[in-house]
Amino acid sequence: MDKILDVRNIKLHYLTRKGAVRALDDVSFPLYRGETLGVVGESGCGKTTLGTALLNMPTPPGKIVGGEIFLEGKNVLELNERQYRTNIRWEKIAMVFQGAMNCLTPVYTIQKQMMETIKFHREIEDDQALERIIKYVNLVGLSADVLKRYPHELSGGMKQRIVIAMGLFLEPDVVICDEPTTALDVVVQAQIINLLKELKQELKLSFIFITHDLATEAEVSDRIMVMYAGKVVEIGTNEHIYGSQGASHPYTRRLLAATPRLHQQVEQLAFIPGTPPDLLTPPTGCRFHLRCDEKMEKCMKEEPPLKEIGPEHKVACWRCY
Amino acid sequence: MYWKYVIKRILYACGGFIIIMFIFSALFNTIMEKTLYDQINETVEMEILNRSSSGLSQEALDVYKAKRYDYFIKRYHLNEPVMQRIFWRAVDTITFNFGKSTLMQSPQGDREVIKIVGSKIPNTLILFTTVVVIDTLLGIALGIKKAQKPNKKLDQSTSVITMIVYGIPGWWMAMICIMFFVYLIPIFPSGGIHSVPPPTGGFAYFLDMLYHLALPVLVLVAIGFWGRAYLIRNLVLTTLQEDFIMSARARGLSENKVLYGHTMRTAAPPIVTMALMSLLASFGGSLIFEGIFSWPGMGNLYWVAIQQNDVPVLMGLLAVTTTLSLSGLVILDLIYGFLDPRIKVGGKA
Amino acid sequence: MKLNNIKRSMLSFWNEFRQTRFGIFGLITFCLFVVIILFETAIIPFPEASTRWRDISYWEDNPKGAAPVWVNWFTSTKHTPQKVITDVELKREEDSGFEFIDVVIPYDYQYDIAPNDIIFHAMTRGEVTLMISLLRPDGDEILLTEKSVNSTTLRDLRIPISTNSLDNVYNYVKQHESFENIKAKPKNVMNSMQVLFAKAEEGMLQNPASLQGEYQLKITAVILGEGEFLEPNLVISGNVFGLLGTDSFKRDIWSGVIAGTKWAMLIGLMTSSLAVIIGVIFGVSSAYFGGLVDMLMMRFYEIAASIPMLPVLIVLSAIFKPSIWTIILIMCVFSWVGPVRTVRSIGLQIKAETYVEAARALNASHSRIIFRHMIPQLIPYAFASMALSVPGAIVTESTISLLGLGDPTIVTWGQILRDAVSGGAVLQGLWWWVVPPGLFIAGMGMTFAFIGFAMDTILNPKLKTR
Amino acid sequence: MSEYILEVENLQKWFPIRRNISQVIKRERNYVKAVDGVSFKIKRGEIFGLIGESGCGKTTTGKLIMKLLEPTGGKMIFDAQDVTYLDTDAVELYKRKVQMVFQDPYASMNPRFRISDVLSEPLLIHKIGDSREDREARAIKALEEVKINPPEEFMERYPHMLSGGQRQRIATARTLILSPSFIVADEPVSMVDLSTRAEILHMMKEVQQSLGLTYLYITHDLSTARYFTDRIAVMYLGKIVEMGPAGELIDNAKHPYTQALIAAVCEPVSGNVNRIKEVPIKGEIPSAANIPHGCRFHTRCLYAKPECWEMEEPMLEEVSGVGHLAACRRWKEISGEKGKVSETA
Repeated sequence: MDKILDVRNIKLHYLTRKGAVRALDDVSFPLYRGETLGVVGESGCGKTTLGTALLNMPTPPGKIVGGEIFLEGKNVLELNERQYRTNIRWEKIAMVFQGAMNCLTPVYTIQKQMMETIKFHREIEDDQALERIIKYVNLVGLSADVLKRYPHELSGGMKQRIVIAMGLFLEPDVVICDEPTTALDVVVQAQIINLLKELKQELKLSFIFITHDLATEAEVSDRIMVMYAGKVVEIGTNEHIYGSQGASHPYTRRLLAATPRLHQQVEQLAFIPGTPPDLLTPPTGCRFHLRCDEKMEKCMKEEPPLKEIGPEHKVACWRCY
Repeated sequence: MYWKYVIKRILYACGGFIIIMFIFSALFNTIMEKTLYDQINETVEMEILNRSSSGLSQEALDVYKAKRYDYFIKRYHLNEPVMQRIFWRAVDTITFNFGKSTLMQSPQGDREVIKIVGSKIPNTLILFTTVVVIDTLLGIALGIKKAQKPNKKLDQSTSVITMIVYGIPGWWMAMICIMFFVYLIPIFPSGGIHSVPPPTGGFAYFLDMLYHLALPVLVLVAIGFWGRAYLIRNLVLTTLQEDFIMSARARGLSENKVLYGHTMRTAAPPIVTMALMSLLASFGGSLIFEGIFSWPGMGNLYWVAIQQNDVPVLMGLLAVTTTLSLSGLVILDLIYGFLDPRIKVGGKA
Repeated sequence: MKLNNIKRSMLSFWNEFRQTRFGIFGLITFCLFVVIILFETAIIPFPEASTRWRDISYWEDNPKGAAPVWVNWFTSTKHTPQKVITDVELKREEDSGFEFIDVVIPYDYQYDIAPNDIIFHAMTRGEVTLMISLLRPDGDEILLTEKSVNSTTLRDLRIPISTNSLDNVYNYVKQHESFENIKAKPKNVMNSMQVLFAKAEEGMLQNPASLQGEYQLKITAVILGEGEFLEPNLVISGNVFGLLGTDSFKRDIWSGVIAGTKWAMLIGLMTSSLAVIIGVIFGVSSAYFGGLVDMLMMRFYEIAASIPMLPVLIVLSAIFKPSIWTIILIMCVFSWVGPVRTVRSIGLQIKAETYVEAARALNASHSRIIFRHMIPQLIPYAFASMALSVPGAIVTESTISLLGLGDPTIVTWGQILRDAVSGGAVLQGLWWWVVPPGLFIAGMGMTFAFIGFAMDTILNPKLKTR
Repeated sequence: MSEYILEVENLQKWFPIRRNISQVIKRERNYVKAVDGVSFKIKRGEIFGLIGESGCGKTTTGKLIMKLLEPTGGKMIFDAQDVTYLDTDAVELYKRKVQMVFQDPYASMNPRFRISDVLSEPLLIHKIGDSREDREARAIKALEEVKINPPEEFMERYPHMLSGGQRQRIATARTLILSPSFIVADEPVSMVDLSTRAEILHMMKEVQQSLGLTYLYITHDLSTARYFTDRIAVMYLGKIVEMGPAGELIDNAKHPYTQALIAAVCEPVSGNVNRIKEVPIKGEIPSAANIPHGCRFHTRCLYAKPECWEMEEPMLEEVSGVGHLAACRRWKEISGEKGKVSETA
């Protein structure tokens, strides 16, 4: 398959007064054209940080300290800030941020913000730009009259749709969705998920879908990447993770066991005791070993590499090799 | 609806104005009445003096005097109980009927308080509008610089200056500067708005005014804009940390567009508020400053009126200052609603 | 329990405060001011400056409008500084019912510009005749003045030499000066001090050249019959004076400025703390009770906030001539509005917090919620806004004083400046009269600004950058 | 003792909307009908779930029961005693028996309080325990009940020093310290990470069983409700539209709104990816200030017929024998139609 994005050993550290917080530590994964890659993990595992790293826009005091991001075979981290801004951001990689409510500048109408973005990247006439905006606004299921409104005049679901339309209208190669449905009600959430699926089929886009909810991920993602404490612990297809065989990494399995099911009566949900480690001083060996009940002697000393255990299925666990 | 909000806001302000005027008239009732009696006596004596030369008998004069006296007492409701007197005084003030000054005159020689006060408003406006505009522009320039690199050298050092000048009274700085730049190194005029006599010809007249404007403006800006910059820095910094700024950056917009288009536009309403508030405050708050520079504005008038103990002028000034500050607040709210669409449509008070 | 809670929140606040450098600097200067206030009488040469500021007799021996002593360091021609000589020896002789007292006061003169005046003081009773003469380093002895006093009680005798010795000095000048010069400068415009301390030569009247050396003032007092002559002393009234010079009313500015410190501190702290306490209580109640109460309170607040404070204050002072306490009270009445809006919005935020709802679910009373959950959160803010409104209060009082409406029974920095303005200090360039009081106002403002801004940075977590 | 610990009858909470001048003149009064006639009975010792989207009135119902709000109308009977309107003393007694666990455990504790302060606050308010030692002993006992080990170590800590799971345990301990019989749990796990969510629910269930408590569990999450509760009531725009035993209601939903909610839930199973899910609902939720006439769901219902908006609002009626009620006129026909839809699909 055609790799649109290839992330290799990316490292992003937050340089605080107390030391470097290793929010992303050697994260590598490919993204294929036309697929949706799901990124899951507990809060603080580095999911959102990954999104900002791909945009080369870490929130201060974060800094990308190593690794490469190949976009269509070219390492984009070598570009300077100006080139990245004009050629990559939104042009090639767009992001739908967490909490769409706060992602629109409150003092501008929707149209002005969208126009501004288009005009910055493309040299087109106003009416053409407007045509395109209307096309995408219709595509996300809104009518063109929302364009004249201010963000605060729209409901949460509408704002989320606007933000998605904004992420799409430059037809980027990769769209990163960071928890696009978390703050929404179940019904709206389902509608947005359906919308994303439809758009993916229609526009042949590649998505990176970041969420903490394994159930949502099962609905949208072709492949799933499970992160724990700044590291990738498992990456596999939807079938690998949710299929009858069950996932391979103990962390993934236990997360799944902790997820309640609607259509089956579960007597006892499992849970993972303890908390994720402090990334200022991560534990030696496997970062999960403190909460793992299958750990071995080796897990505490040596860090397991992310190893292929089947086609398109990689795991970082000494038990699985 | 926006216009409903406008009307509501204006009505509230009018209500507030009436209440404040009643408070004033109750507070200053005694002194006002004393002045009124003096003025009535003076007027009646003047009239008698004029008539006595026309050869009227003493009795007729006395009768006339008593009649006129009675007339004025009634005219100013001085024969009524105290609550009603307060009421009528307030009504007079609310209708801008301040009466005549005891001593002072407007440049045209009027003794109508409203004219005396009115003649000073433009001068105050000229001085302080200039100051506020320069202040705000410089403040924005420095504030953005500070916010871009928070807690770095420039930010910290200018913040320290902000704190150092925080408690310096403007009029004291003015005295020092006058001592230095007018008497020691005479490069600026000592005060006033024009040379005496003022130069003729539009342009020369204007230049002369600019020359007189220079030092007061310089002094006020030199101690004022640091604080402005500090506040703008905080506003900009807070806005820069908002999600929509990150989102705008992610959309690939240029740094200038993010900074001026999104950040400054969002932070504009409070900045404009701040600027207008300080303009409003200068009507009543820069009393001494104008006096030191003999700038013929409202503040200077306060000073002179106090020196000459001209109570009607003081009362009129107070009423006009209050009116200006109230209407300023209304305008401020309306502008705010205009600048910030969240307020405009919501129409929240 | 309640106190403990407040103490704990203060402690954590202090720990953060310690880390701001300018906050600490502010605290240090604050302590400096406190020390000044505590040791006021020890550091000023005129301990009664505070109470006798407007008493002319208290200051009469000082020179008028003299510059500070240290200007001598920067000029080549040295001015004579103020000097008081009290330690003098008396030689008493009795002769046929008269008591003769001889006093010789030596004075070492090493300056270029002659003193303003020499004032002789003594306590006398009965009929006393005095003869004062000056022995110059060149050996000339000039009889300055003869004076007789008669009083039944012991009282202070004050003889300013410059005015009392005109005739004698003019005569002395005539021996040396050319005729033209004497004609050009009649007696009444002569400065006798300049002549007395000048070289005896032609031109001593027009361009006196200073004669440096040991001078001796000789006083012979004759007491006729029953009488006393005690504590003779000499004040050399210089033309530079003290740390900060004197004003045109001969008052020592250093004493005035230091005596004004306690008033500034009192005005600032009292006004701001009273105003903030009222404002915080008002804001919290408005936020907590909400609804109709909130609406009415906010209407009231809006009216109060739209009254232009300074003009009203000034008109009130002009009409009622209040004392300092009344001024403080009126300032409170107008400045409590400052913190209300912020306190209310913080209060609304806290009220909306889940833990307040949790407390209500536990049936906590209004007072418990206000005092245990809301007020402790507001204390740091209250302190910050208190600190930041101190300079404003001081400047406001100065403004009132500057218009001549201050409390005449005390001395404040504003009143010193007021005298400077009306005394034409700006015009005459008497900078030592204008600069120090303003500097003190600015300094105290700066102190509280440092403290307040430090608190403010701690309270604004959004502005913190790692 | 009756079988039911809490009976709620036609409970209402209307919030007045601020009127403008013309409305005042016309004597119009508008309300946001947050809770508009809710009736249910909770059995002693059961866990009753209240489910709905945000703004449906479920949290307001919880606050009404908690007496944080005064009801506009209706009746509440707790322990065979009318508690709709109570005086101050009675409220104090009532609030000992009824407690609440909040959504965000971190926000529900004053950040300046140590754990010992948090736990002794209810005791101080209700004047229980005569000395500091006595109160601390009670606090430690409550901590043991929620499995905080060792309890002494936690007493001096501040909330920010704890993990999310520990915080929610302590929040629960605070409610237990007054030995209540009824607990309102308002979304107790929605802010907790997935990995500890099950832990909290497990702990709460254990406490419930060992102390014989009754829970009102308010949530928007059907999956945890099914796992955690015995019975579920679904709310829509201030009214209960369907109610029944948890399993029965979810597996055999009758009301079209419940069906839509269930269809919207994601399941962590493979094979759903790229399949567009049918969510049988349309439009956006109407404002609670302007509730549609007739069946309040008809504006969004795919099966609505004129009878739904022309006739009076449907009442809850029995739809199966196990205490399963639904408020829909056409539930029988809809079950038929839905069958057809799924056959064609």
